[in-house]
Amino acid sequence: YAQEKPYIAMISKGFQHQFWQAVKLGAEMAAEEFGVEITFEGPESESQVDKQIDMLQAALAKNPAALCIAALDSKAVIPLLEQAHAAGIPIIGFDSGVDSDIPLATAATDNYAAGALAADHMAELIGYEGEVALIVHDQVSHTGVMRRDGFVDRIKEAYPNIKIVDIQYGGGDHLRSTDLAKAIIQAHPNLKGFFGANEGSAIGVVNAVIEMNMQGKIVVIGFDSGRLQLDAIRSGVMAGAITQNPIGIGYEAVKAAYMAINGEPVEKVIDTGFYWFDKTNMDADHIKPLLYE
Amino acid sequence: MESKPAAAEVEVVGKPSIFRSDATQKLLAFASLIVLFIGFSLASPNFARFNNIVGILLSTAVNGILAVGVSFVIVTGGIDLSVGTVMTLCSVMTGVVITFWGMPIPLGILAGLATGALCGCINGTCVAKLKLPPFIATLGMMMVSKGLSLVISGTKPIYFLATPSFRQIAMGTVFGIPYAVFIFFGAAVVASLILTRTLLGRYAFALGSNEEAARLSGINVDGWKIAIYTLNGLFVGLAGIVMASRLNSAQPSLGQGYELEAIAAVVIGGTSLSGGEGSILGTIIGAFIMSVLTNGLRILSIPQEWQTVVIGIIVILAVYTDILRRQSR
Amino acid sequence: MESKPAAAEVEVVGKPSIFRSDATQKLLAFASLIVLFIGFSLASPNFARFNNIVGILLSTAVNGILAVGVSFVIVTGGIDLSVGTVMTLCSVMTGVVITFWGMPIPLGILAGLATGALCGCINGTCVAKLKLPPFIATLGMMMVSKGLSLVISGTKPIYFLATPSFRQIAMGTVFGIPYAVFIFFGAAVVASLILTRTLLGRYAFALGSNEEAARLSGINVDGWKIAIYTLNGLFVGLAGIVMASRLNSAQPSLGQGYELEAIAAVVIGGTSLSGGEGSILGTIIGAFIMSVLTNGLRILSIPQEWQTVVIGIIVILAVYTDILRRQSR
Amino acid sequence: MGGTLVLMEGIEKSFPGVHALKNCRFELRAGEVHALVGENGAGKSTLMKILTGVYPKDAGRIVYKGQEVEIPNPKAAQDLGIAIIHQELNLMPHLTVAQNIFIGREPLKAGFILDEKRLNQQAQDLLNKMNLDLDPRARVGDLTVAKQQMVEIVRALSLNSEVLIMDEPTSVLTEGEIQELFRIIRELKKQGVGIVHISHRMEELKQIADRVTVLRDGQYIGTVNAADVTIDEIISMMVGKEIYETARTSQLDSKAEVVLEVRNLNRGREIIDVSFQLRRGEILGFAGLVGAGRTEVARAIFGADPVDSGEIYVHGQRVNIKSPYDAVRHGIGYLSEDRRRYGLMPTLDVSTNIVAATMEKFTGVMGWLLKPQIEGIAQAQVSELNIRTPSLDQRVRYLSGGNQQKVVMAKWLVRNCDILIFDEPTRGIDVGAKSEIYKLLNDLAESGKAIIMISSEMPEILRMSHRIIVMCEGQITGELSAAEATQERILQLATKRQSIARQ
Ligand SMILES: Nc1ncnc2c1ncn2[C@@H]1O[C@H](COP(=O)(O)OP(=O)(O)OP(=O)(O)O)[C@@H](O)[C@H]1O
Ligand SMILES: Nc1ncnc2c1ncn2[C@@H]1O[C@H](COP(=O)(O)OP(=O)(O)OP(=O)(O)O)[C@@H](O)[C@H]1O
Ligand SMILES: [Mg+2]
Ligand SMILES: [Mg+2]
Repeated sequence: YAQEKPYIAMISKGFQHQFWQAVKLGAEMAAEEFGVEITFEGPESESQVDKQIDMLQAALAKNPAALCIAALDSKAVIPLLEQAHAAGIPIIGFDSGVDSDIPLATAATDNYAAGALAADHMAELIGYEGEVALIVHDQVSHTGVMRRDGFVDRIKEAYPNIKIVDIQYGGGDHLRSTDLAKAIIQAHPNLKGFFGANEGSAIGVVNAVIEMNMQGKIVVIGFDSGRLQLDAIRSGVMAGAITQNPIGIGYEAVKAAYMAINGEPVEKVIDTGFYWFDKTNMDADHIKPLLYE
Repeated sequence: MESKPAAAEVEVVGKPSIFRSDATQKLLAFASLIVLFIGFSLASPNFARFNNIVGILLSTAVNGILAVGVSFVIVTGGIDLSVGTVMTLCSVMTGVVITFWGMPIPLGILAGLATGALCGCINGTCVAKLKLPPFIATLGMMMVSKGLSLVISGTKPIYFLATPSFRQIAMGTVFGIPYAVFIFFGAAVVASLILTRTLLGRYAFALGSNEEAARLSGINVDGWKIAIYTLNGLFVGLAGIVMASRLNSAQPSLGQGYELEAIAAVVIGGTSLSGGEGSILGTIIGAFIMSVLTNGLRILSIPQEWQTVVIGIIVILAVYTDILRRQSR
Repeated sequence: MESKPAAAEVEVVGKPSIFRSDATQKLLAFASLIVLFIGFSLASPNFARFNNIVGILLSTAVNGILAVGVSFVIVTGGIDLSVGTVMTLCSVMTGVVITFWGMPIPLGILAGLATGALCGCINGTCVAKLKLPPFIATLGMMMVSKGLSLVISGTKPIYFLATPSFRQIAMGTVFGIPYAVFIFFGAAVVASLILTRTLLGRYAFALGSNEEAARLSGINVDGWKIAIYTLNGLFVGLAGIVMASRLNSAQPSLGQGYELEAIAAVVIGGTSLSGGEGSILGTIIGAFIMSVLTNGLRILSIPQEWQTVVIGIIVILAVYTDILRRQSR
Repeated sequence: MGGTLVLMEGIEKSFPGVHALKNCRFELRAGEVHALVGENGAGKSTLMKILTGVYPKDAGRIVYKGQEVEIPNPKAAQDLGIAIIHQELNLMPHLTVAQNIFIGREPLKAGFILDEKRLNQQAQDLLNKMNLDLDPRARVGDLTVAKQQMVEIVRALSLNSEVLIMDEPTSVLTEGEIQELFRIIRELKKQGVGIVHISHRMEELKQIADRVTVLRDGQYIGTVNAADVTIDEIISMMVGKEIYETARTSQLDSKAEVVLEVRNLNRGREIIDVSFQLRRGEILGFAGLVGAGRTEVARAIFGADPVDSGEIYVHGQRVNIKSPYDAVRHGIGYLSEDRRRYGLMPTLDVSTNIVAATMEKFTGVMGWLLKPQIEGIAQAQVSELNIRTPSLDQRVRYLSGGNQQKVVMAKWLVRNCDILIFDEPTRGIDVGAKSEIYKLLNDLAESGKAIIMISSEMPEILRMSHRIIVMCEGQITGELSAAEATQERILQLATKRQSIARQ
């Protein structure tokens, strides 16, 4: 009879989106590898800060050996993290950081820099001038704000001839984002580029471009992966996208937690990285494993 | 007692009152839609373009079909909060049949419709037989179907990539207008006929007007109620198929929130939530008021937070003018 | 004619029926809560721990206060869909006063409560004076307040970092139990007294039971309706403050969806959406059934998609058993 | 008279707190009109609801045409050929007259499409046959109560049943309509239909009934041939003692203060130039046919409906009444003719309903309700008016029709208004209670209240009023003093149609 496995609770920012499923997959891989048990849960939308806190509370009640958290609001979770810390539970951040010294390690993407990278590619693809627009999933959540600001700030400081004509928020809902993107394209006939800041937003932009028969006329840049996005890149509707390393994020978080449980030292910042990918490199060895379908 | 009313007193109306309220009152509701339309056209040259009009029509289709279905339930004095998530479940089931099981598209469509009808039937049974308040029965169904969509799909979207013609169901075009729009209008016409010209429609009004009286008149109240919820479920299934076809995928995490939009469209269209009154034409106009507003404000690039504020105010105004009109009748 | 009915026929009941239904029926509703509780305790040793119980109490507080407030509106036969987003607006206003303007905490609290009362008053006026259906009036308010929260906060959370004592409002503890729990229970007791023992409460029942009869009894129906919606707004404001204090920040995009949870709690607690019946105790129990369920399923590490399914089914069963009990009375 | 059509034996029925029927018995023969009488709450409606499948019986058996039957739901009763007109209206207000009449039996085209034309035609034929002035396409919700009652009657008659039960069909009808109804009943009788007639109008028994069954406190008292007994004998079977008929006792002081004056009240075609005065201590009767506009005038004075023009003076002061709230503050009370729609709060208890118009007087600081006072006053009214209720906490929804009416009455007595408008105050009230209400009206008038009594019952108007105003088509067509008034003169004024005269 095997000794009871250590239990690691993971509280993410969401659960039913593809990105989070990929993170979960990475976490499960690590769990398998290190022989730990995990649970993975998150609220339905990234605005539900308090729901996440309730989940955190319930997770703590289960006496986990370690806790991994992707905080929706880095300040709001601190008191509970302090409580967990006091109880001697090691805490690992993932996806985005917490404004505190408590997490022993954070496995995250620098969303701001990722947004800026998207801006650079956008500028290059549209010839450093013209109108661009954005569909973002959320105007308050950390990832939404960081990617948007990273993109916008980079355009403003580096590409004076590019004008951002509209930014709208579709909640990551494919259908809503599609209708949003269509209205924007309609309102700005000279639009040259479109950035969708997460998977749902990017698919919305792709749908809009296809429905309006503007393939090739608008440069579309997406974020994350997923089957439809990959197909859009292959077919040329989408010029390219930024991918994070969701599987890596999940994996590294659990790995760090495992090491912390065993009292091993862990790296404070684990940058899981982000990459630009397009038709040319999407099958390359360093990109392919980062993409999920 | 006179045997006949004096001729001058008799209002000569050829059609039943359900039509009368359509004809006059709804034409007026139509007027506020027109006002919105003209307003936006003047405010932006991009609004009244053919492409954008088609866009508005297309973006109304899914919510419009949902609203048409839920109109039946609301006419009976009920409510259905599950339409959004059941719609998702229907598209997931369609996806399962077509993509996972590789069966022909018509079977997938059937599966979607059947799922909708089944969920509607369960809702109806809970309301009619278990005497649950419709709000609770359908709230429960909302959660159950939300969860089941995720379970069945394995929390992953199901793509219809192997069956390219599936996308044509909604997105094929005639004269540049996508089929989804025709499906929507077809559904509306059928629904309108059912509501005004068949027993089911008549009993929907009767139940909404005075359920106890209907029961005492010997009407099989429970049976008809189940039938009405089931019919609503069929429309929900149709909406799910259109949605899946448009997105070329079944998105299991979508759907919640659509119920409020659908109900809002119905109420803006002049259907009373206390039952006994309503028309499909009104619902359609209500759905268009919502989507013209949303589209117009987007075209004008109003910041999104202000869009919400403006839509909120206009929804209130639209219903208020409707109320004023009725009072002045 | 006899002057008195035969003694054997008279059921001697000391308390008014509102209490009676509390006492017997709600005690039975309480029973299903207990059953859930015992079930979860047996299933997991972690459930009945002090810390977890406190966690459940705490997580019920905000939704519970909302549900208590909206009970008043539902008793009148109305509904309030704006409670979630107005709550957010209230916490944003509190944040603006305390953090942006640097004013003392009590003023911030006042601002939050006043915002809630104002929004409630506007809702009430739309319903009473403009004769808008409550569903639409509050749907409009839901959108307006959602937009305004984002506008006012500049789409960013407002943190109360400069005023650490603000967090104590909800999170300070006595015997390890956070103040939020006491605020919740306090609000419930006050609300229960208002509903059963004061003119406002009695008129709420009267409006819900037969508004026209109330009007013809010389009751200032419009005035009382506005008062009732305003009172609801006050509770919403209180919920907003507790929420802000718990999160130590005002989160402007939060809130939507809370209205359904609050209404569900009210209905599970045996209050009829058609008005004229209901109790605060029932609402509290309804709120606890929801949060015990949610927490218990999490503790048992049920996969999240299944949690939704199970909650949906149990909500239906809870209300169904309540209905069976009433029939068997 | 034919053989036995329906036999009910040993029927038992209990509601929570109420033993409504005790070993009850009832027999109906083909081709007879069988009156079912008893005090309010005696169990008449309940017994008939059991026969028509609305309530299940606790015990007993029903024999229909020699066969023992179970009647689990209204549909089953309909299928057996048993039709009922319920005491409370059971119509669908949003549907039209024709749609209501044929609900459940709609003519169809091609098997599933509603044939609206045929529906309206058939309804029109029925209405013509019964001499009724109703538009089949009118929305039922827009009709007056009397016309709605007519729709109910037409619907029940159109079922061509073998048993027709009418639970107080005449309570909202006027003399002419009642006679029309009786004509139809006699015709049905000839065809061998068995008819159950429930009514509190004793004079009707002699006119139409063949046999009379009396219930008291849920118990079967006896069945007699109508021809063999006097009305007084029936009444004593009902109440177990003799009752006396009150007449107006007080004399009107013609110099008494004018407490209410209405001048030139107008609204559309419903109220045309209505002016009158009401004195302290006076009972002013308003007579007229259905639709004469009396209710409209009362509601207008009470602020329940808006008016186009007109002035109202209370105690000589011009007042501006925009809502019932204003009216009540000026000391005007109005007891509506339709208690269920406008009088009661059905889900609330008896005591709340009784103090509904006065609650503000029973509050302490912050609107705190003073329970003992409220219950005290409610208890006093319950005893005073003999309201039959298991407790003060019973929801009024569960009271019998007549007791509900008493609760509404109590509401206004508690309010102690100077000016009271009673719209059909004795509708659906049993003879015993009726005489008590008459006594009450007299006492109120004597104590200095001014009373308007709207009634369609001619004897009642004649007996009670100091002065009678007669209306027709929204206009006052005449005024009669108590001495001048006779049934004929009132009828003459009530039919003085201006619209006909003008043509
Ligand atoms: N649904 C019910 N629930 C509880 N009690 C009821 C219900 N229906 C009737 N009762 C009670 O049963 C008794 C008989 O009522 P019923 O309506 O049969 O009287 P009725 O003879 O028709 O009186 P009325 O002449 O006033 O109409 C009354 O005491 C009444 O309060
Ligand atoms: N809600 C309504 N909508 C349209 N017409 C109405 C409405 N109520 C009443 N009327 C009409 O107004 C007129 C006056 O009706 P009202 O009920 O005042 O008569 P009444 O003399 O009080 O009759 P009753 O003896 O039945 O009380 C009638 O012609 C009636 O048809
Ligand atoms: Mg009766
Ligand atoms: Mg009248």
